[in-house]
Amino acid sequence: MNIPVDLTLSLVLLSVLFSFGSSRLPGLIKVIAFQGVVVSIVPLIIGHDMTAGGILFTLATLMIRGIVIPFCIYFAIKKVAIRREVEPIVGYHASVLAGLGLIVAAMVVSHRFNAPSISASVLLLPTAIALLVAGMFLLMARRNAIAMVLGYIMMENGIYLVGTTFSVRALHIVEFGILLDVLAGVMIMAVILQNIKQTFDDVDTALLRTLKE
Amino acid sequence: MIQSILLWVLAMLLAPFFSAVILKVKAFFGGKKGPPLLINYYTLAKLFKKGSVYSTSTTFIFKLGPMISLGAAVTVLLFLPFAGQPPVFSFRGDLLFILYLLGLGRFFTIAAAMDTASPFEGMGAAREAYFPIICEATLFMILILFYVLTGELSLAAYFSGTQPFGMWQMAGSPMLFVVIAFFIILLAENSRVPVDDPATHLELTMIHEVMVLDHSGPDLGFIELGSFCKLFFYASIVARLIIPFESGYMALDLCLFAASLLIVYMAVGVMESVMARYRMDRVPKFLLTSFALAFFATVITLEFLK
Amino acid sequence: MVEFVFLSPFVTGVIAFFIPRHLGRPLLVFTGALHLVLSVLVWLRQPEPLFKSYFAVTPEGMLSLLVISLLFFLISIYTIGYLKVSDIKSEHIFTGSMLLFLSTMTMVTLSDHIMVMWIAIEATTLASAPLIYTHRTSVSLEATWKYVLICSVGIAMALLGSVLITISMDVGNVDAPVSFSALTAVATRLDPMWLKAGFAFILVGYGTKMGLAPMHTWLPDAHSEAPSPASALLSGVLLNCAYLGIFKTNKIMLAAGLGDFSGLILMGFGLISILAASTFILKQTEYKRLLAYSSIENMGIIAFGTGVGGLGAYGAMLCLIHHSLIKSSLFLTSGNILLGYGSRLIEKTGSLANRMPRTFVAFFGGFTAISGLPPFGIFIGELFVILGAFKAGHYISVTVLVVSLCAIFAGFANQAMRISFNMSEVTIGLTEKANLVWPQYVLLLTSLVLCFWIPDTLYQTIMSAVTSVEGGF
Amino acid sequence: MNSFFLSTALICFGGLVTFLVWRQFVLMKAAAVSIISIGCTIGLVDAVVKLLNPGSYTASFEYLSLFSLSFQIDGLSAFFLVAIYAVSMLATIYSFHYMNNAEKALRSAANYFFFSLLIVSMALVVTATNMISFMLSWEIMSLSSFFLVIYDYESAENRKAGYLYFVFSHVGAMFILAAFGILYGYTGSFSFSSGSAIPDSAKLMVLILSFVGFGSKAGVFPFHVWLPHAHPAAPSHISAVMSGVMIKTGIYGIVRLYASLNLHTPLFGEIVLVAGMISGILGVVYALGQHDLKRLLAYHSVENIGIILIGIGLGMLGVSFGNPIMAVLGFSGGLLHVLNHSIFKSLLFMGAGMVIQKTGTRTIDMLGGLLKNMKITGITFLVGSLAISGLPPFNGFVSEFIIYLGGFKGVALDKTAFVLSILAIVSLAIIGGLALACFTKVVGVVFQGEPRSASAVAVDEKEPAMLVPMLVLAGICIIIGVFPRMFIAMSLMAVPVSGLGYGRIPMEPFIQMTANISLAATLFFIILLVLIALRTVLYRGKTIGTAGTWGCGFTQPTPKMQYSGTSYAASILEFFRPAAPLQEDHPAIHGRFPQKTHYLSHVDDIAELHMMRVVVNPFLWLFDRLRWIQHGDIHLYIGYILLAIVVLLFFV
Repeated sequence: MNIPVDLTLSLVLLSVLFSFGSSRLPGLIKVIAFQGVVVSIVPLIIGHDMTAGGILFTLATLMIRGIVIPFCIYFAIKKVAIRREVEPIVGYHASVLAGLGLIVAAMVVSHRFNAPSISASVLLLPTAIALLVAGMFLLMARRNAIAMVLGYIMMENGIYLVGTTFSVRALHIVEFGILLDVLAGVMIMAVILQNIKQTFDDVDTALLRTLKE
Repeated sequence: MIQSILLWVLAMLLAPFFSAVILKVKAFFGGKKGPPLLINYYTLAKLFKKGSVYSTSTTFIFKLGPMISLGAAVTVLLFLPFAGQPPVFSFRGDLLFILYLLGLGRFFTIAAAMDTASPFEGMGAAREAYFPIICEATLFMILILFYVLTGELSLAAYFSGTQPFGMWQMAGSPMLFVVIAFFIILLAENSRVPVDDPATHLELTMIHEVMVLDHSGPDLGFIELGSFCKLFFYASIVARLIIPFESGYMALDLCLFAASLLIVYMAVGVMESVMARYRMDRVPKFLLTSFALAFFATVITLEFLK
Repeated sequence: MVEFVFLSPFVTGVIAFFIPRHLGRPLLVFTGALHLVLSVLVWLRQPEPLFKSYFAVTPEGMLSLLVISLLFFLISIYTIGYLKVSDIKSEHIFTGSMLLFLSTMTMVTLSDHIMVMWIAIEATTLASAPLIYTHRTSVSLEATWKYVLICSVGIAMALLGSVLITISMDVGNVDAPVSFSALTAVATRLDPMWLKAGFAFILVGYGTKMGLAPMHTWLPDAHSEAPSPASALLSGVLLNCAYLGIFKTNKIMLAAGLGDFSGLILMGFGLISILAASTFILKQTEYKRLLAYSSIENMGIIAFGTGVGGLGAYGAMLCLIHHSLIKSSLFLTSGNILLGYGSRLIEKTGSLANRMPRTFVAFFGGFTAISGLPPFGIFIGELFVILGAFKAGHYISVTVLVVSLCAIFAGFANQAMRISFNMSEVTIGLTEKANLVWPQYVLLLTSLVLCFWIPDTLYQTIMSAVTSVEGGF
Repeated sequence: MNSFFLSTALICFGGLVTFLVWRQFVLMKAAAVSIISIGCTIGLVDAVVKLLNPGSYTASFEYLSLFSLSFQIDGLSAFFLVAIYAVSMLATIYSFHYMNNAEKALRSAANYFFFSLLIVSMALVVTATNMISFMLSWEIMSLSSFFLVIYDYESAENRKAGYLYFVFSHVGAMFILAAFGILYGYTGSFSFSSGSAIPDSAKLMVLILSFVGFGSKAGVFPFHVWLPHAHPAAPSHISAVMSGVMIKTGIYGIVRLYASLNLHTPLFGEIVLVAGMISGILGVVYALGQHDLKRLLAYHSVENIGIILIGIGLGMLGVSFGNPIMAVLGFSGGLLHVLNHSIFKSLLFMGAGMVIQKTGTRTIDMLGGLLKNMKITGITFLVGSLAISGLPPFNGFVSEFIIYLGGFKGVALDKTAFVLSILAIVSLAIIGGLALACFTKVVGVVFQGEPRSASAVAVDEKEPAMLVPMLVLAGICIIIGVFPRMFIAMSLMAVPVSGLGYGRIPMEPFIQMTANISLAATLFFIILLVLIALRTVLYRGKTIGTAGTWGCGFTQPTPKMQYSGTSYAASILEFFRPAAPLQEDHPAIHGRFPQKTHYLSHVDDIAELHMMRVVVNPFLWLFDRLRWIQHGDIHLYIGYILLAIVVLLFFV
């Protein structure tokens, strides 16, 4: 039992609920930024014996996740002045309820797996799963392209959590990989977003349904 | 052998005479005197004396037709045992050869008819091509029965010596069906009433006669002779079936055979006198009855034998 | 010095972004040639990689690498002619991304570390995204968006899967480098449940990239919108790279004795893909989408064969090689048709046979080849897959396979004959220059030759790759 | 084997060389024709030699350094090789004058290339002894013949024909492949020979699957749908080869697999027999209903395949009931009919090709009176018609005679077998009668009477390269019909390998039989000669007049008044209406001054009808519904991924 870890993880879970509830892009971005920061803290406090380089690396990750990416997205919005709604497919209350159910489900599911001995907290696996599925939920339930990108980031957070806390092997390369993924991925997506905005003068993905059988 | 050949020649010579019997019978029923019994010989002689007129539409097939139909009929007679005497030739499966040879004759009769570009002859040809199909099925049904009875596939095996009687003994009553079926085929194949009326004058209603409208002179003579021989062939088979007995003495057998032939021809004559010709679309049903009879006979007999 | 093989196109790619077009095109061909030479050298010499823990020379990787560099060389030749006649706004981006794409794919074939492999595959997505958006139309934008998002999500799954495999090491208390080769060696001691979970995630992740149904959804859009050389690369080699990831993971599974589990899943996804492809091919209206779905079908066959194992695995390997050759040639040909008729719709085309005879030969040859008719290689591959499936006794699944193959053939033949023979009065806007048809001919000929005669070294490589997944005759 | 491979190589070369010289049209034709026919001749001689001194000749090549492509020539293969090479050679010669469109030089070159490919692949199919080499040559055969079928792709119906054929042959190949798969699954070896060890149920499965596959190539009802479309589409020498020999490779496959599996349960024999009867009767019935000359001939291929299957089926019954004589009669009759049919059917197609080339129409009711200007074509066609109607003294009769004997042997067997034998005999009889009706129609309407349209008036025949093959084939028809001994011997050479399980067959009874047939035929000829002599005597010095046909009182006859082929067949079709639904379009005449009217009729092929309605359309409908999954909404696409994960995790 590890109080600080549980505390941070519950914060993460809370952020999930907030993200489901937030109807405005800026708010959503803030939530995701907060989530990124918190998630990046976890490896530091979970009590692996870490090298200085490791700590440095983790801090860098924290910077990027918590500050760089959210800000660049924020400015992307500012620049192209996108409407602020996340244009939900599933309504906010329903989403929040879904979030709650999702967390519970994650709890239940996580018991099926024999979590490895080194996992310091019982909340770790459920949180990871919750983040993963929540990210996918955002991807599926929000029409606004930026909201979808944010959902993608949330998903990556979940994976990051798993990758950095469960396994001591190949820690840095995992972090590096995820980092590159998020960075490059988000950059590319941002570029595409701008193009979408220019072409359709909106980022409502309902407009992107012409290619079909 | 010599004897068989002599019988063969005799058969060819006598075929026209027997056909005349039919005319006599019809005349009798009509209360007329009727033509002399040698009328067919006179006709043939007259035809052979004449020349011919050919349609401009015709080709060599038109001339070939009569010869092949006659040739087929004559060849067929080679395999037929008269009065229980062995035929000139016989081999295992000669019946198949005979049936298909008659088919060849039919092919050329039809071809010759189509050669004239006449709508009426085409009509007759279509009928000539249609009806015998069912007859063949019937014949093969009967053939199967005979094969089961005797285990042989040649006319000689069926109709020479005491064989026909043996078949009666083995099969019994079903043979009656066979006789009737065969008689029906005889009527159909030789274009007699009720399938066809050789004496009618309306081309639309003819089958065989309309096909030979354009033939004249010796060609027509060949055709006539051929049809006599064909009729003789079927008639003698039926004759052997209805009177299957034979005494050891050849002369006696010949008389018996002639008598039975007369009976058959008279039966044909009576048929023609008392019945009217069927409407064309009724004919297939008539022929199918013969097939049904033959099939019935075969099945029953096989049940006996099993 | 293995790394040089993917570093060199990386460098030239970066350069290509900043040089004018008249230099960019020769650079493309030059890099292709260089890459071909290098990879053949690597194949024959088998040199040691610099970072042994990250990279390795494996038979399956070598096969893919050879295919990649041969294809890229021919495609680059075609691209010269293609760029001359088609109007592409920012050509330097196109060329640059082509080269980066090449380098990332090469990296995939060489990587041995799980994470490196994953990074490389993710990199291919990012490098190829600009290619799809080359034409700058709204639909191409949509295609790109779908491609990037769906593939990223899928790849994220693969990442999770890789992480789970490392977890399985911890649970099993295995101490080994996190590389495929090392893991295969110690596979039996890995924790089976986490391993299975890892395989599941990796299959879905890389399967998304490979175009297995139901994760294939991005594929037809991307292939139909990308310019033909790019589609040829995507379909010809990118899918193979994704398959490589699955293949290597499957190796671990087999070594761990979980072959039945992985085989079952592979066969299942294979069948679903083939069925899905058949549904879409039967009434297809665009020929490039048709080809895309046919790729899905072939990926399905390959996955199926790998799952069957034995003779099936051998057939799958043959299918993999020949599909790359033939499908890329078909996509190049479709480029000619698009330039000639100016429309992606099948009913706008027609009478290819006498309007563009050389293209027709390439197109119809490719069609016969892709639908598994001799004398081209896929025939023998499919033959072995089906016979192998019978040998393994999967009667029902092989029935489904055969039925859907027939349906696919019926649909594809219908469209191909329409394009080739139906009368049409369209004026053709393209003169069939040599470099617009010869690459296709060379590809088809390669497949034809490989159907009857495989050089011994290549044969050894194939067999060692196949036997590593317990395949073979 | 060397001479065999030499001939194949030569033929391939002949096909390839056309691409070098296609700009000189005549030179190209001459080169191709000469080389290919030489190759065929070598192959023919080789095959005859191998057939007459039995023993098996094998050759095997390493393939992909792991497998082997092996070929073998035994009696059966040699017998089929004879047919293949003979017909192909004559067809090649025929094509020299038939392919006369110099504008399509390149296409003709391609045609020759694929033609040579077809010949070679057929030869390889009948010699292949393991699955890989068989499937390889089989698929190449289908592919090359497909390209030959769509030679005239300008017309939509030819494209449809090509498509149908393509799909059918591919599906058929898949069935064959499935059969092989089961075989391989049990034996684990690619060669056919090891098949006899597997359980009977598996054997039956293999045989039935392969029967569907091979049947779809051979044109067995109801898998014949492609055939009446493809044969009219192809150029006539191609139709001659396809109908003459290519579809026989299906028969070969059936016999070969049956032989190598030696299954002794009667069920398969019964299946084959029944299929034979159905295709025989329905084939000729549909043929009667056709207006297109080549379509008619195509349906006759269905009929003759039926006759062949009847023979083979009787043979199989004989094997499974341990009646060797019946088995030998059935198999040898069927195989001999394979040879005979390949001869007279190619002859008929060549004749049809000549007619079509001269008149430019395939519609029977537009023709007429061709015999006057096309003597040789007409006479050879007549010979072919007599032969295909199975009339003595022509070759068709001989094989049917043997099959009949086999059938009569079967009558002595027990329950099911004897019923089937009786049915076989009767249906053979019916088929014979119908065939006669059909060909009297063809000969009578096409070659006799008066021209029914302008296109049939000014015709001639001057091309020796087209006439000579027809004469040769007609000659062979008569030779086999009168002196069948050698040819029956050939078919007997082919029989022993077909798994009858006992050694040499006593030749004596067969020699006796052939002697009888020859005797009877000669008798008939002698009598005919006598009659001809008699006729000439009777006509000596008589006046021979000519006049118009007597119109039975009608004085202004026109060619339009002739009996048309349609009306000729109408009454027979009426008899078979349920099996061959007749579609008619004939607005009734009314009013005192009736308007111009017309009459259209065509016979539906129930197999085609139901294949569309029962199989294809539901399939298409279902797949159309499934297309929804590609709806373009990215959110659900991501949902698919999640779904896949969740489902998979249940398996973990």
